[in-house]
Amino acid sequence: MRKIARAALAAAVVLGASQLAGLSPAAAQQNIKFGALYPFSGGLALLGDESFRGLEIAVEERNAAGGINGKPITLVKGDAVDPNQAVGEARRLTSVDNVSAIFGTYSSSLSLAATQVAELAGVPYFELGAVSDPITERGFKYVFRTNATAKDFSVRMVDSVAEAIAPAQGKQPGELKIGIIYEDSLYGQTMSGYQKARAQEKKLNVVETLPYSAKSVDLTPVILRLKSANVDVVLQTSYQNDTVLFFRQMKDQGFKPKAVIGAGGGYSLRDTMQAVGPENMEGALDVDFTQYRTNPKAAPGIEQFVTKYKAKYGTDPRSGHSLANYMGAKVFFDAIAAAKTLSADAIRAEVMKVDLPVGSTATGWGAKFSEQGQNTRALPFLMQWQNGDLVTVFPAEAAVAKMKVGVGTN
Amino acid sequence: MLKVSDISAGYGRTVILQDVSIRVGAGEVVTIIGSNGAGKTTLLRAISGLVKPSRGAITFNGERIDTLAPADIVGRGLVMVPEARQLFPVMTVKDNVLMGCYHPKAREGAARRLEEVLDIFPRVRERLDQLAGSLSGGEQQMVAIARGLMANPKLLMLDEPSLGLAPIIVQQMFDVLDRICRMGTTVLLVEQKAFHALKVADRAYVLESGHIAIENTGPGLLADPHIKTVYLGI
Amino acid sequence: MDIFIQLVINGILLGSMYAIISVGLTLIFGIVRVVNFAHGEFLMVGMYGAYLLAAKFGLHPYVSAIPIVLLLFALGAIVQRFIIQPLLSADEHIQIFATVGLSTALMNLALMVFGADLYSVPPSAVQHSIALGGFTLVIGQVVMFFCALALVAGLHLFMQATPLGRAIRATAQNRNAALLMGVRVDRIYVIAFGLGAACVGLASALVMPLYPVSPTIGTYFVLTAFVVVVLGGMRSMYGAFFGALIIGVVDSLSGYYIAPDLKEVVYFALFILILIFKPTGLFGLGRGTE
Amino acid sequence: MTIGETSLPTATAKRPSPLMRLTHPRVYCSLAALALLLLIPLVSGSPFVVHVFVTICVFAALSTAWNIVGGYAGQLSLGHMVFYGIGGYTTALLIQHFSLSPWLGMCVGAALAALVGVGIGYPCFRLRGPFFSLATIAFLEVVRLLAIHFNGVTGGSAGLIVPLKLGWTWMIFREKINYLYIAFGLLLLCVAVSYVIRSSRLGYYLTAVRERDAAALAAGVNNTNVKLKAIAVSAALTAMVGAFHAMYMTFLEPATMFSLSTSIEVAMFSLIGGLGTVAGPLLGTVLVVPLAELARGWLGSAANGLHGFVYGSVLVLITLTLPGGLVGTFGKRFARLIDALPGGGVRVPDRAAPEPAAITGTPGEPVLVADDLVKTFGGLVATDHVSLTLRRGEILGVIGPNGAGKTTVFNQLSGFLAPNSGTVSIVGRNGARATPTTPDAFARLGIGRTFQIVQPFGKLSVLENIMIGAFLRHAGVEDARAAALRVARLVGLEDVKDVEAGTLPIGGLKRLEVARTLATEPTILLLDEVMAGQSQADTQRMVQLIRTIRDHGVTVIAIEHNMQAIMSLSDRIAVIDSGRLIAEGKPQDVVRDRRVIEAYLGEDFVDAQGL
Repeated sequence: MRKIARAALAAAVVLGASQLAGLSPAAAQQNIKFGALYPFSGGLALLGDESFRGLEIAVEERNAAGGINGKPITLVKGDAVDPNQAVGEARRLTSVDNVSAIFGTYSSSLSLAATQVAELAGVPYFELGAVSDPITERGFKYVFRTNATAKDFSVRMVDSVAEAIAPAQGKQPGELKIGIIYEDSLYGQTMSGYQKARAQEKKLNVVETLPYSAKSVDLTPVILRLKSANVDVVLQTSYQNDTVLFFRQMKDQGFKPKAVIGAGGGYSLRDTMQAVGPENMEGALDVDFTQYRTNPKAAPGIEQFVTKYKAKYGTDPRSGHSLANYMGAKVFFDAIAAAKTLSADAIRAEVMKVDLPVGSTATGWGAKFSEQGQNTRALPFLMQWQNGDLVTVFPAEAAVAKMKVGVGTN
Repeated sequence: MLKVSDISAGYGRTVILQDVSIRVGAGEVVTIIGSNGAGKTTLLRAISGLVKPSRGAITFNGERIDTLAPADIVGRGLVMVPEARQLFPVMTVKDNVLMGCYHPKAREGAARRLEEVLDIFPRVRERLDQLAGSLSGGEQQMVAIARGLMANPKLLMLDEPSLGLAPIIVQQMFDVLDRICRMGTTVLLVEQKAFHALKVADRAYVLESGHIAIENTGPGLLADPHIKTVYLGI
Repeated sequence: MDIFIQLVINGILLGSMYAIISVGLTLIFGIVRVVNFAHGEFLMVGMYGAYLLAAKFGLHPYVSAIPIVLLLFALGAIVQRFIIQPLLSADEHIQIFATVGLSTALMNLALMVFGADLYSVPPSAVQHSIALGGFTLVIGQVVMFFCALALVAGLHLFMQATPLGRAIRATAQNRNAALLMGVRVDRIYVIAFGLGAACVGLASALVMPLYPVSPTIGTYFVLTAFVVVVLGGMRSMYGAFFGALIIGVVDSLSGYYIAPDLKEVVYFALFILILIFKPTGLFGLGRGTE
Repeated sequence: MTIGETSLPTATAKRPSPLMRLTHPRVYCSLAALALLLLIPLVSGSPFVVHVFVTICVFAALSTAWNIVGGYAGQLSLGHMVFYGIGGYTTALLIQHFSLSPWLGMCVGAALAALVGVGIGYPCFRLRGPFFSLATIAFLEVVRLLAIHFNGVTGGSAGLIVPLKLGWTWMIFREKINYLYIAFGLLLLCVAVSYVIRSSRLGYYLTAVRERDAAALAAGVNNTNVKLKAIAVSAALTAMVGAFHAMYMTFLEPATMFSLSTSIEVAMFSLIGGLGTVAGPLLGTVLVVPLAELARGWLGSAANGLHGFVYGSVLVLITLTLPGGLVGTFGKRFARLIDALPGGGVRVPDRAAPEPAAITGTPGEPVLVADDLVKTFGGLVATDHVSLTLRRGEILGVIGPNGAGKTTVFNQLSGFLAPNSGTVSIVGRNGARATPTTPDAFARLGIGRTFQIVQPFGKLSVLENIMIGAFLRHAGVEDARAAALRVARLVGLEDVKDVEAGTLPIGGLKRLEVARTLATEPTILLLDEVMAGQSQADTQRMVQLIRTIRDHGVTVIAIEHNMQAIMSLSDRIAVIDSGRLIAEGKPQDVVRDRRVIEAYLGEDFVDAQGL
């Protein structure tokens, strides 16, 4: 305990000192300061930190290659657990630390709050991971996003039912009974909304829509509802805890749907698979940011990223969040470098000029930004757990394996 | 045996007892009488360690006890049967009585003593498995005294055992008390029912507004007209 | 109908988990008269303990139950001795703040030490389910059910048949009289708080194979445990036991028949109604029937 | 004191105008300190500093509002964010659906929150300590879950985004400093309301209710009513702050608007600063929020959870070391320092006490009739068919051995216990006969009672204790103070009037008990063993006092064990034994009654002394 406290104190002193140093004009001229706004504590800390690692690697890589136009990048961390803190940290980054841009945020509600501040302060805000659509629908000038949105995810999930699962089962898409379940916070509610809309559009047969609390310790009522409705395909939007619970209890209750598709979140984490057991997770589909078992031809640079990650942190990446942040950061660094100055308008102009074809980045995505600042070439991939690995199965260029039929041991 | 020397005690800054001294010899039955609010209960609480005296000393068999914890005082054999019985209402009568010999020093020979005590209180024996809270007031008082006796007291302190009892029950109660006293237990009795108390007492004190007003033998005090003044204001 | 029975079975099994946690909470409230807002964090501490023992020594959580129970007993005793004891004569709201503060501190301490990652123990047989007449039962939950029964029975025996148990009950019913019987009430409080925490220790060892642990895991259980305790009459461990089973069944049925995201609403509403209209709990055991 | 008395006769000493109060150092120092909240960010000009100060103002306002319920009324709500959320959501929804200005939404939200507050408070105020807290948590959780579930209305977890319409009408600004003006304004409002309540009858009543339910009831306070007032005001203020904060964040989601951890935090600020004080919540927030912001900046990224750990530990340490909070612990010393500044220590001249209403009615007429009262507890018959008639202007002594049931009868005569059968009717101040049911209704009709076990409001001064009684007839603080002072003189407590009541010796407490009751200006006075614990001299004074009171037309009924006193004092004596009225009559007759002597001394005593 005392050790930790002492370490923390030391860290505090060092950080404090570095912040003070950062304020001196001489230092400001040499370095380019970017804010890194993520939830580093609280319940979102795990993936917040994972996201940050991608950004950190991108910065190191860039600095090793001479920084942006010869100036090294320094990151100033901002920790936000709730929107009020996000507002505060965004204010601090933009006014006290005078960062040239902010990168973030993993969590949508934090992003929604923080982008407001940055926009009004005229500081570019690069969103690398939050999926809520409204982030880039509010007409903000300096908010840009590289990753796919909730709507993209949902569309991919629903379309997979029609395009991949129904053919594999030898059925018409309309014949499959679909159950949509989701944890009822921001993430799940948003995703499920788009899923329902898309399913209606595609004339699919949704028989159950069930929200539940991510803090549930028992999902059997949900599972029994699905079971008694004879659901064939389950679309789940979930965090880790409830994913583990769902798979365990699905097995306990003998519920065997033909397919389960998750919307990233808990589905993409290795920990989840280990907690559930690889044999139980076998065949579970997952729509998410690009993960690591992806064809490198479709995602050039992905292998190098994993190597760097392992070297720096000593473990495999915990999820694709780091990769998505890495890719996004790189795109924006290039744009900023091209802008020559750090003025927001110059950066915006350069971002608008970015034109990378699909399959040219480490995530396999392309980059082309709409007027709203949204990347129109970010594609969520369809992945599947096979033999304890999350492998990409769709689209074909990125796939490393064929999609299997069925979930779990059945 | 018990010597209370010049103690003052109270709650917070409220002083209830002032310079009170009493003594109880081995085998004696001593009574303290006095009107409400005179400080009788506080005196007993001070002796049993529930209230720490601010001044003065209490010794028991030559040992200072006013600094001890209540549990240690019970361990020395100084046992109090509190005012208003204070049973454990949702425990059985048996468990209540057995609580009397909770202190390790009292556990020795507890089984034998239980039989003896139940011989004194046949009504208690009949009710052993009932919840104590369901008994009548008189029965509860018997249980409270039985519980006190189970602690194998060298000195038994009783705080207004007649409180709230019907007159006929009061008589029975004092009969039992008389028996206990005659068995050789040293007793310190606090009572408002002066006559009953004085009849069983060897010696008695009258406590008035926190100090000892009179000390006399039991029969002597019984004849003292001052009691009438204290009690009836005439 | 089959579904209904399955739901009730699930509810009872789920309830037995709440029972073990709630019995501990009830012991603490019934005897020390303190509402322990940090109870969920005790569970978390126990689960991390079980996780560490599994990770470092490969112990199955059921085996580590013994050291965990002892550890939690010590934790509870320490909390009582150094935090609650000095506040016993203080206002109730000061005690509430103290346990709320303790809860915040423990939760964040776990975050510092373990990070926000979820940890689970390697899969084992207790996660499997067995079929019984067309209904499925998870082995781990069945174990929990019998442990809950054994716990209540064991505590009952302890409370009824041992001098210490009698002293604990006596203290709960009449602190002053217990003092006069030579009971060291402060020590009884320490033991009672320890026992309450030890129950949570047992719960954490049993829960560990079924749920992964994270710093906030306590908050998943603790509000439910409060509901159970109030339902059971606050001071009665039998009330807590049956209250837990009822909440388990209510949880299970309302999740199915109303909506999974409204099941908390159902039992919180139940909680409020009971507090207001029947503060002695569903069974009227609200007076010292420990 | 001398200043007060010498300036009284001149009577020209005007009441100080509100403006004049500004010269008091406590006032100008507080205002100066408050102004710093505005000046520092204005001078710094940094948007981050502005944000920190907006946060401080918001949380200080929330904490101050919370303190009205949590501190003054002692009802520890841990679900207060329910009102904050209601304010925020009402405002946002009104903008979204009806394009109503948030200023209007703020008012609607406040009204709605006040209603909900009363709705939560009414059933929950009967709950004790932790159970009230748990119930408020449950309410918060229910509302949060419902807000998530009914996403058609609230936007669910996806939240509501406030349209970015700029300008004062829409409460959204590019210039961040404007937010600070509003936040500061709200803080001022909350502090002002809190101050006004604290120094008004309501504030005194809240303290009284918090400290002693029973004594407050006996002083005619409608306990539920005052607590409901407190929660309504507190909820309304909280909702207003919530409305503003929602506009400030421009984004609402159930998880933040109905957050349990924020509810706890808000309560924590009050505790750290000092529960139940005006300045405490503000002080606690000003101290903790910047620290937390700094800690997050420095430590948050260094070690996840460290600042939360520090937060929690500080909370535990504060409860262990400074349970009174900063103000409670250092407040008095600090106040003395402040009062030493120019303008300090000037006393407001005492005003003349308003005359108590004269008691009318024919001496000797029945003013209180208890008819055949029966009260049982379980199997025990505590009151066994007791009938009593009290005549105007008499002193009736009630005697009987310990445990005979005298106090039980008193409790029925004053509404604290409802008899199983039988009635109590009294002649009210207006001469009409009435049968009230609640203790406070009895008190308002003119029954004043003391408690055998004294019930002082320990943390209030002696004079303030008496004022609690005086408020029943005099709503104004100054009037009540003057009336209380008159009673204090009468009872002989004037010398100790500024002493904290809890520190009085037992004799003083007994007199305080009488004084507080007298201050309610009763027509019938029920005294329960007021002589116990008094010295000989004090007993004499008390006897004199009771006679004086009677001479003013008050009817007195007194339980007493001091026989000499009661015998000399009473016109009539009633004797109660084992719940029954066994004798009634003139003192000298009663003491010769064989049954009475038996009851007191045992039947054999009668024979022994040949009575």
